Amino acid sequence: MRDLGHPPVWTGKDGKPMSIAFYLVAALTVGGGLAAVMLKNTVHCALALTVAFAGLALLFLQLDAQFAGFAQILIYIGAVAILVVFAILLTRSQEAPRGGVFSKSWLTGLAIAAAVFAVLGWAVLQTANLLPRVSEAPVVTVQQIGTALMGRYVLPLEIVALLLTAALIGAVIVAMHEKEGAQ
Amino acid sequence: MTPLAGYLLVAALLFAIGLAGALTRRNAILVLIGIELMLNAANLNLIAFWRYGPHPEALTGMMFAIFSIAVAAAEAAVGLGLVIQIHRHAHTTDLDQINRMKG
Amino acid sequence: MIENADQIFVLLQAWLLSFLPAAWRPAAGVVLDVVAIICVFPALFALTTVLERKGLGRIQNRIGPNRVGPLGILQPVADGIKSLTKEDIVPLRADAVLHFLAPLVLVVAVFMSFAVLPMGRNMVLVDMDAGLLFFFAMGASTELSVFMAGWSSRNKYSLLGAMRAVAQMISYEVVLLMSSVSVVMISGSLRLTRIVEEQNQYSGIFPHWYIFTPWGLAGFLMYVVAATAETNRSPFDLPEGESELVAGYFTEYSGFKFALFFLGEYLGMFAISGLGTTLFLGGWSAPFSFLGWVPSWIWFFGKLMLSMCVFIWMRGTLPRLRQDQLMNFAWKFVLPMTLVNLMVTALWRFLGEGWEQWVFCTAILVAVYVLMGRAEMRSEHFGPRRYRYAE
Amino acid sequence: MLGEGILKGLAETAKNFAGSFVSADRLTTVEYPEQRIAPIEATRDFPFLVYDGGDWEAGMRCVACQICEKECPPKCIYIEKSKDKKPDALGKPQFYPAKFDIDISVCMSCQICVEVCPFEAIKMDTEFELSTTDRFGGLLLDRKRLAKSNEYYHKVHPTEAAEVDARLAEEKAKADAKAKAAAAPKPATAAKPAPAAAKTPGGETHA
Repeated sequence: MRDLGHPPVWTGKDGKPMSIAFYLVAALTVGGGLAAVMLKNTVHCALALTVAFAGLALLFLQLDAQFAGFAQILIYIGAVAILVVFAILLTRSQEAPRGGVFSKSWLTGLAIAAAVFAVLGWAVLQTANLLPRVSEAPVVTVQQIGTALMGRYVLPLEIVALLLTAALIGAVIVAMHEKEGAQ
Repeated sequence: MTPLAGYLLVAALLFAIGLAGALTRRNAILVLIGIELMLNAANLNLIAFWRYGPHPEALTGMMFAIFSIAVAAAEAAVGLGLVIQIHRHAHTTDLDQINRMKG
Repeated sequence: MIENADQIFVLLQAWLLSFLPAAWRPAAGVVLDVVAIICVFPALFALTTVLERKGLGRIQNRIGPNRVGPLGILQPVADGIKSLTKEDIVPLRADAVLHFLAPLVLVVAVFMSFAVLPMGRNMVLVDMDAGLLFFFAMGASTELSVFMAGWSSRNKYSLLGAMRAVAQMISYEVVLLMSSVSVVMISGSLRLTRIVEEQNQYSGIFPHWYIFTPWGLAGFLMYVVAATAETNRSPFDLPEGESELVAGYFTEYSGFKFALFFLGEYLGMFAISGLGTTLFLGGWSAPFSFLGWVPSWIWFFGKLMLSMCVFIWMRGTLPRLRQDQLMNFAWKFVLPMTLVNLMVTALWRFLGEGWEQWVFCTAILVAVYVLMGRAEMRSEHFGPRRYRYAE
Repeated sequence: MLGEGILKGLAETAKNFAGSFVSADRLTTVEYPEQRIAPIEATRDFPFLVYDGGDWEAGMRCVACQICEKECPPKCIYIEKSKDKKPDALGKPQFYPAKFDIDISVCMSCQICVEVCPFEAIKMDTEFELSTTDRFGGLLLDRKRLAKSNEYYHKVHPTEAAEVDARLAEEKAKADAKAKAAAAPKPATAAKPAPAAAKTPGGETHA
């Protein structure tokens, strides 16, 4: 076959095909994200959000970031999604309100989002040739991550720990039901 | 399209979707969902750059992503706590109705 | 011969794969492993249901099922046929898609967690570097299926049961993780095969299982509590408390979907017992050095079934907790205990070999347990409930 | 100490479990259709109609007074009174039930019918194997299926039946004495009061 100068769309320029798996997972993620912001029923939105999170975790795994992928599932699907669902049920906002689910200024919002995507996509496609193409899969053990967390990144780790504690206490205080007439 | 560009495009798309959700939805919880999506898109960018960057063994991008996951979890907890408190106060989570500073 | 018995399944797999062209072997090997897991654990599930019903019967001075087959051992077959032939009812206003997906998500997530459990020497599907994290990630996904089941049924009992279940699972997952972290601190790895290897050493005839250390015993006890709560077993079976909520989140399920929930619940018990075995009871290693000739998988599955028996025993003994007791127990007693246990584990690590580590660690743990237990039992949130108006 | 109670409980159930294999008195269950435990005298589930003598239709104690039908809380008794009269055990002519049905799928075994019956005609049974493939007809018992002999009553509830018999015998003796007293002074009019006496209970029932 004649060399066309540019490979088919579904292959990378290094000739290494962007795997089918990537397209599938990307479609899953984007579809989940779209459903999460577009569905009428709020609980469906939250569940679609977990699909998007799961897709992202799979993308992380494709990128050889095992630890981050599993952490993503554990934290986002196991905790954040459940938290969102709890909040939806506690605020009784699962049914669509009468005035529609989108705000009055939805057109502006959509335009802004489209503009942002256009700029980002343009930037990525413009610089696509400059981006690194090949790189061998890095071997990252959990031990290395632990050593890095306790060595080079110990200060951020401590700050995050403090932040999480503060957030925990803050969330409890904010959401705590003050009892009427409590002494 | 290089693999990295593919991941970056997915991240950009996800970010735009999250932004659109945060800007157009009326329910406060849905706005939080949009923000979570945006944070996750950023995470995907970080991991993709780490994977295809020059020094993956330095773990910089990965560490950023892990910290960002932790911070996002805290953000979700506080944000949802606030939403519940607002609902208790105003009996609605519709952001178009909660438009005054004065309760 | 003995080595062959130990590795019989590995050899069997290699023999089966030798019929295939070399290019197919890795994929076919994975398929074989998956098929093995999908066959073995449901079979064990069937066995456990008989054990449970007969064991509970004996505990309550009854005989238990004894009609289907000799001594009633074919009871699960009858149960299976019954649930397969029952009508699959979906409530009219239920969310049909989620109602259908919920049991599938549960069973798939639970099956996935078996992938990292080492079930014998060289017998692990994926020897992942972050195996423990993977296990917990899959465990976290089951909560979502519980919520989906409860919410999609459009039934207040289902929803209440699901909310209870999710709240309970989230609370006790923290405990489960924290008590496992102490093992990770000592073994220095999240890789489950490595954790087993660390314990597969002997001084004299006694093994180095983590349960035989003060912090390991404390961690194991808390792990058992958290595992019982995580799998919604009695005494933590509030989510499906029959006296209050009909059947909790699977009230509106019937036929095969109900059977799937049942299967998922028991598979969850197997998975969590398997992890507990791996973390604290030495996985597939023999309890005494002179028993090393017994095939490793016999030890693993033996320990697994033993822990199932403990689950059944606890179910036959303990009454159900109340929701506030459950939550207070998790957050005010077990979680602080796990934090103390983490400190003690660190102390154990830094004190090094010698009698000091035993004395100090035991003393701290016992003192904290006794003091905290006393204080909590006296406190208003923990002891018997006082009613403001009823008395 | 915290956890002591749990250990005690576990020990207790373990004792039960192990004990059920060694001692028979820990396993009180019997294999029901093959083995049966001896019936307990106080057992009672659904009502039946008692008759005296050998013929169920002739010896039926029930006089179709319909008190039980009126008192039955779930209204599961259905009685049709006969047009004619037959002599009862005491020799008095009485109405008898032309139709007496009890729907035991409705019956709640409250025993109120037994307590209100002035004629000791309805009693509680111990028969419990009543399952049937016909859920409407099979559980609606007619008077033929309800009728059971006094001997059967003696068999299932001996003490109670003995008391009932004693009471009936006493009544019969009283009635005999009365009849004798009535017969002795005016033997000539012996035939006359009999129809009058027979009319009175009928009139009472109607009232």
